[in-house]
Amino acid sequence: MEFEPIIVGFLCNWCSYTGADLAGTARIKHRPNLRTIRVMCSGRVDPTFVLKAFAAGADGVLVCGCHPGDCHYIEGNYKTMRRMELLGQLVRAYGIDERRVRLEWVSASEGERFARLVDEMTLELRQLGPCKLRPTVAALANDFDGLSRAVTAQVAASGEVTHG
Amino acid sequence: MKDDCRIGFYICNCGTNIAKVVDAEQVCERIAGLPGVACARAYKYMCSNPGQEMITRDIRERGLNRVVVAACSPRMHEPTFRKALEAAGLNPYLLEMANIREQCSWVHDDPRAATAKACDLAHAAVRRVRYHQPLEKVEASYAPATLVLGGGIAGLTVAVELAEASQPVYLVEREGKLGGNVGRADLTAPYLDSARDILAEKIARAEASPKLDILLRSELVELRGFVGNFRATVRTTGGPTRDLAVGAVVVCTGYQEFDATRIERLGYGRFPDVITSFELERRLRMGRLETDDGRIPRYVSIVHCVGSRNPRYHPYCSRVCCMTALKYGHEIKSALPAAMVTDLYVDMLSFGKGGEDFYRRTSELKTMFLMYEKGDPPRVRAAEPGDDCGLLVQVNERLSGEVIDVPADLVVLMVGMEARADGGDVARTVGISQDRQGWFIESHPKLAPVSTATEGVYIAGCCQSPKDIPDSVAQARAAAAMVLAHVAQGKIEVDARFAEIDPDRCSGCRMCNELCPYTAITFDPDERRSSVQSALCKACGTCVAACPSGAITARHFTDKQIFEQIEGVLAWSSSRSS
Amino acid sequence: MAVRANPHLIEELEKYGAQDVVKCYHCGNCSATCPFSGGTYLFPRKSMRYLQMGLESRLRATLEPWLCYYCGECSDQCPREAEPGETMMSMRRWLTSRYDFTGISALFYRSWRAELIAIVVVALLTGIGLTIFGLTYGDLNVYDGEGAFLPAAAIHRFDWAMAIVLVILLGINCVRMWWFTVGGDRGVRVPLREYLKLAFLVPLHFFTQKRFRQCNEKRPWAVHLVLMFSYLTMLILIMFFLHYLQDGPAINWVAHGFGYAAALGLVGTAIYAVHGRIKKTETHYRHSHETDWIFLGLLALVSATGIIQHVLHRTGQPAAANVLYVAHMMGVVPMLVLEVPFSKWSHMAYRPLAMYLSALREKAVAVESAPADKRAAVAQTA
Amino acid sequence: MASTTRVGVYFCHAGTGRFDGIDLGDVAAYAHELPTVAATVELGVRPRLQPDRLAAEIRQRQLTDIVVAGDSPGHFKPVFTRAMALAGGDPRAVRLASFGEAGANVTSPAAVAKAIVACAVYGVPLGLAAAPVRVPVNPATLVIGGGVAGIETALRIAGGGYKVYLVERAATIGGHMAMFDKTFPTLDCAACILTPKMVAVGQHENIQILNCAEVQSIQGTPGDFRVRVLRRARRVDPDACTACHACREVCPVHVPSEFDVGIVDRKAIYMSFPQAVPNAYVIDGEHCTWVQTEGAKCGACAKRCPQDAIHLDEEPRTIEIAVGNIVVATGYDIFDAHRIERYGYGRLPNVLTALEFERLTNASGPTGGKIVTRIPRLNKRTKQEEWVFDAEAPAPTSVAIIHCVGSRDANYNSYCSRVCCMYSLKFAHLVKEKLPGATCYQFYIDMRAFGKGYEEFFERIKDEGVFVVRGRTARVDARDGHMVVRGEDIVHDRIMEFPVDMVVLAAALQPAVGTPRLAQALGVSPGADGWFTELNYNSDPTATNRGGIFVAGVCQGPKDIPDTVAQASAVAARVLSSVICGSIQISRDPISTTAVEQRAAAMAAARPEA
Repeated sequence: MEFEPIIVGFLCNWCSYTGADLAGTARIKHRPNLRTIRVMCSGRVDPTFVLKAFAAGADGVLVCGCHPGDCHYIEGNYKTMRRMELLGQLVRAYGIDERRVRLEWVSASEGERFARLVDEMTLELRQLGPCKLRPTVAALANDFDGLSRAVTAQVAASGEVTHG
Repeated sequence: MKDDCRIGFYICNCGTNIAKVVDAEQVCERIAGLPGVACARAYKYMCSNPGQEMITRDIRERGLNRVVVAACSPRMHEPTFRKALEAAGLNPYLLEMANIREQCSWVHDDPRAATAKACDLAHAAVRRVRYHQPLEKVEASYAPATLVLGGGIAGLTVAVELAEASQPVYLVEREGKLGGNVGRADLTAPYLDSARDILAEKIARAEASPKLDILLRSELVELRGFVGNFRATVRTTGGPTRDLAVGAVVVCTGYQEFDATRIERLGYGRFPDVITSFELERRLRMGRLETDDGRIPRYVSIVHCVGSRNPRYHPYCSRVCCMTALKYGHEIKSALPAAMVTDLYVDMLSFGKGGEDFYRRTSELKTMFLMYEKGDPPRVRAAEPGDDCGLLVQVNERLSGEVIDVPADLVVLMVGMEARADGGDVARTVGISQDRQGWFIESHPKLAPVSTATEGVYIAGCCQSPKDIPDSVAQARAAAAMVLAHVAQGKIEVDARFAEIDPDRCSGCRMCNELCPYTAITFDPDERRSSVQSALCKACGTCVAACPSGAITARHFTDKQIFEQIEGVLAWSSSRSS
Repeated sequence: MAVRANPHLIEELEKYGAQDVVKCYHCGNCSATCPFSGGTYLFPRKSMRYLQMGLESRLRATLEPWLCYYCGECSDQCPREAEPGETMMSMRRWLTSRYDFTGISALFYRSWRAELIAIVVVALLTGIGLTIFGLTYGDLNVYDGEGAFLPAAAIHRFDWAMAIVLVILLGINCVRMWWFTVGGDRGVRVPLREYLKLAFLVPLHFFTQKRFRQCNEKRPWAVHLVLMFSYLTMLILIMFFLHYLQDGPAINWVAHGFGYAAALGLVGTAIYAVHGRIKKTETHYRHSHETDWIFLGLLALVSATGIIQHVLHRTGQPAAANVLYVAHMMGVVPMLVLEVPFSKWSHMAYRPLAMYLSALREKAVAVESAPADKRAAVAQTA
Repeated sequence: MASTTRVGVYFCHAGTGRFDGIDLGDVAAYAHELPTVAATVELGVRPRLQPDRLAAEIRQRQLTDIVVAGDSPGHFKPVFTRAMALAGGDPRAVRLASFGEAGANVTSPAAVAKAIVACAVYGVPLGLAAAPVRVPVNPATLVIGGGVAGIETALRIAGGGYKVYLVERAATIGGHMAMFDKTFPTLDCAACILTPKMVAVGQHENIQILNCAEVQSIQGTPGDFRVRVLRRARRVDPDACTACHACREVCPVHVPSEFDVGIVDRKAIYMSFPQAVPNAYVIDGEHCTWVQTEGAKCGACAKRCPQDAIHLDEEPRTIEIAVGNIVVATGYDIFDAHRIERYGYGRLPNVLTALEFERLTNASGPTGGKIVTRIPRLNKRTKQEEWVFDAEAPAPTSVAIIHCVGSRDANYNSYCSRVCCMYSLKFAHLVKEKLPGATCYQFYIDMRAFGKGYEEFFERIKDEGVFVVRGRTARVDARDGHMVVRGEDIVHDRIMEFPVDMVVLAAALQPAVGTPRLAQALGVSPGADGWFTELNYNSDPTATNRGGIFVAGVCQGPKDIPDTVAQASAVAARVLSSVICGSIQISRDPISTTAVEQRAAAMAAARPEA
């Protein structure tokens, strides 16, 4: 049987989650590999969430927010954008392929785009195969505070601070 | 893990919407085995009366203290089920929904995979709901004043309606006068009433009302605050910039006409006698229904669906053009009794009250109706010398299968409606979304056709999608009803979701202060601690994610809740879990 | 090459009785209702379309109006009260005027006054002519035999002379009809063999009107058949056996039997039609063009005078019979000279001819174009 | 300047027949006496007007302004405008005096017509000159009809904190929408939209549902109506009933279910659908054995009921309620498809109306949402063969959907029912979705996909492989054991004749049966088509010519759910506006011509000269 990756998706409530719902109302079929978690804004997506997802067994993480300039919260998605750059370094540091983390913009009217995105990412992850984690990371899976500390340390180490 | 949880799990079949792909019984079974789950049930329509009663009964009889509903999108029925919890005396925030319809059964075909996904989503919801806390809604005052954007027929109607219900209204119009696009028309279909009279009365009433403040040549530049307590900054050209306290905003910014030059074969811009419907309207109003060089046209051709129902331009129907074109049939025959009118249409959408009768009467005026295929608009060319007309319109006529040339001295293009080019600015300012065509999106076309994603911001009229005058007026009044219902209460319950800062953990780094787009976080220099003003916070959670001390909690979106959810979705399906 | 639309044609056809065609919104109900519609010939809707669009050349080439017998079902069901049946009727009138090379037909259909004047003029000429002839060569008090006022032989010769003129006029019009519909159409090529093979269709349809019987409503067919057979019988009697009817005192009961039956048929159908048109009892009687009334008037006049003169003659009142005879002829002549080639009665030639031509056309289309031709396709979706 | 103003008043009727009762001569004589009127001309019905001749007349009479008066005078406005331009005058000085402006049915049409003409002469809107009177209002509201329109209105008004009485003829609220499976164009289920609203109505402290009830008479004036409501005997106490279904099992009487439009049976004690609000059983007195035998027989349900909720001897009663505003939301009924014999409805078992198909395809319908054909079966009770729906019956391999059945047809209803095109497309989608192998044909005249997302939906249906045929079906015949549909495929220039297993008739919407009686009780007459007439098509589409009485939803004219919801909320705005102010605007009828004229003259004088 072909490998079926599991993707954890963090979708902002106003654009992307609505867009995913639109894919539903418009019955735009796509692959069933995504597991959605709703957040109010993509800006809420803490790097620890991403790490946690990998630690808990996800093969990929998709973060979706409103298009730049369209954020319901004015500029939350810009913050996400900067944070995701950082996150790229972070996952690399943990030995995870950067392609397993994606940040995409999906507006409330882009059901089609959302469906395509899920399909694309599923295919890509299939090729990458299951996500293998270093044991230290895997151990963090059930240790929230430890995870939090690890991320903060990593952030500090990278010399980058989340300025607004 | 909380051990005192008694979770009720309910899965909705949604008729067959969910059940035809997702095996609800199987989901039920698997969830029932999870720790803390006191009962798991499936029902045909959870949102209906018996469905809701099932929940309330179980809460009362089985002592449930958490509820998970796996059904449609929470955007649709979260409020419904929260009410059910409240009815049973349970805090509404102890509910979690798993979206297994829009994001599962409707988009997947494979029952096995869809059921697995539904299980994961339900599992996640169950894990998450354990960490839900009872939250109390905050009551806020509701400012009686309303800001209406746009002084067209919809905006005027909202404003007059509210003002005559003795509520203060600010009517903001970008142009120098009220009336909008209706003000450009002479008569209205199908009863040929005077558009000017309709507007004149409304404008007179608006101007006479002491409660109504008309701000011409003005624009909304910023909107802060939240429902019931907005602060709107309105800038008037050559005037002061005002800061208004309003409880609600009604957006009635209308539409703009399609640029007919985009369809080259229609010859607009190339032939002076190819004119748009608005140009014809002006000629009719001025009593100068003539060709460019002042001749009286013997043949007038009216082309429907210019820019509408055409995949290359706009896929949608502009809804009013057919009736307007029929109206032109009458008007042209009245002004020029000898003229022959040809009407080139795709489908005749004379659907409104009196519409079909109007269509019949127009055909009795010997209007020649010709049908062309959607996406194959007619071609306009200059007539040959010796012809008794100035132009020839070539059309592939579907009802006869013939390619024919129609003589014309004047060609009228029924230009469709399109979303205003500046719609994006308005949408961003007031915090609403636009669809692919640029129309503003309503919360739900049937549940809440005038509400938007932002509470307290309503849309009415053509900015939502094309519509005729009665429908715009009805929608405008519907928006007024939404406002009035709140105004009558004088207060509003604000969502209990907001961020909180734990003063003990706050290091006073002030990083969050700059991040907050709503300036809801203030810094106390004496205490060297930041704190959130809950009424201003819109719960985006940006500060939560950024706080280096982990001192900020997003109520109802806590780290723990999301962590549980992450584990929940992966517990059964991940490649490493099995 | 695109065809030119003519918004004015509809106004022209209005004079022929097509007042309601403007209301048609092309739902196609009429075409689907009509048992004759299908294959190459889709009507009435498509003919109505040509008319609305003013495609005169297309319309002139159509045979469809002749394939319609006006059972009225399409008009009854029409959701827009566009009267497809009456529109087809008007198109038959218009086509008649197109076939007619003299232009008289067009004049008559567009102005009932002109037709009436022409009838009166012809009637008066006939009356005066026959009176002078009778007084010169015979005696008003003699009806038959030697010295008869209007001797059967003379009338016979007169009838034949008239018939030849009529046949020539009608013949030319028929040729024009052929040219417009089949002969002049470069898209249709009918082998001579087919012309001969299908020639039987003309007499077949002329005598049996078997298509008419396929209408869902049978009564109009029956009435029409009675009228036509009565008329034919009378025509044959007059053209070949006039002396049996006119000469006495011996009575040829065979000829008289036919004559009485035919007279009864003519009078009966005339009364039926007049009553129907006044009371609008059937759909095809709902709308009456002026020419319909003129036709019925003439028919009634001719029948009545014919019967009365015969009664007078047989009851031994030769002078009165002769006067009525003249009056009778004053009806017969305009009816034959004006109505047959130029107005309503011409359809007795055009309709069977149309059956023939339509069969030819269908053959040609079937032969020439491959199955790809959409006009020929009758969808049989399994 | 008023001194040089010379107004010509031209009277011409468009011939709609609505104002035939008005003596134009009388109105003209009145108009002639107005100070600025220089000439009055009566032109009669549908005059043929030539602009150049009119221009000459305008010049000759030195007219500066023109008023065109009559029913729908707008028909003649362009010719007068042009004539004015030709005569060198101001084309904007052509004004209309439309007799319909004050509503269609007024008690003193002549006085209103005069007032309208006077206002037009002065160039003052009637709505301003005939300043409405405001009287105190009772804050309670009566909503007649518990369909989606009534529900929406009731919820909005009640949401403002005011009392609402919701009168519903049936035992449950919900109306037609409760019967639907999915709604176009998003295809979300109707129940998911409606039932929560129904629950909200049922639970709302400000809404009192009066089910099994009908409005008998209305007395009083706007703001202070007294309404007598007949409450038919429900015979089951809705508060005590727990919907345990025990009664249903013992009831011996089978009746065709109205909710399932007769395609399946229900018992004499029944609940229309499981989600009914109030969620309780009801006894159909016309079929109940106990009721029909006056207590002599049966009564099994009452004995069986564990809650003692059944009171078979309950009598109908009349209650009186006092309200300030009345909202009419009585909706529609479906056109009786038997009337078009050639479609074979009633004769051919697999010819269904749209509502029947809606129930058939509904997940909570008789077949659980499976689309199947009707099959003959022996009814063991009556020993007769009946055609029934059975979930195990064969599915149709081809379905024809015929549009405009009873709509857009002068022989039945000349209006367009506005929703049929879209629900027919929805049906096609459902057929394709549930029976991917089935062929589906749509026979339409004009595809009216006008709303947001509708045209896109149409395109999608075509992409799904539905055959969309432009042409109306003429007839449906039974031939060799199957049905044959005959229609013209206009675009492809052929007559289509093909066998199908199922025909769905998109039957028209018609005013609900009780509409004329209710209209009489309310004192507002329905229009020519039977729908309630709005005060003003454009600016007041929800008011009637009687103040305090509003119309919402389909009872004013066919409309789809979004439009109905919008209109229903719009009515709520009017009601809320009056109750918030504490006073209601009452109608301008009967009108005082002199008062209107004086006020208009004063307003015209006060107006700054342009």
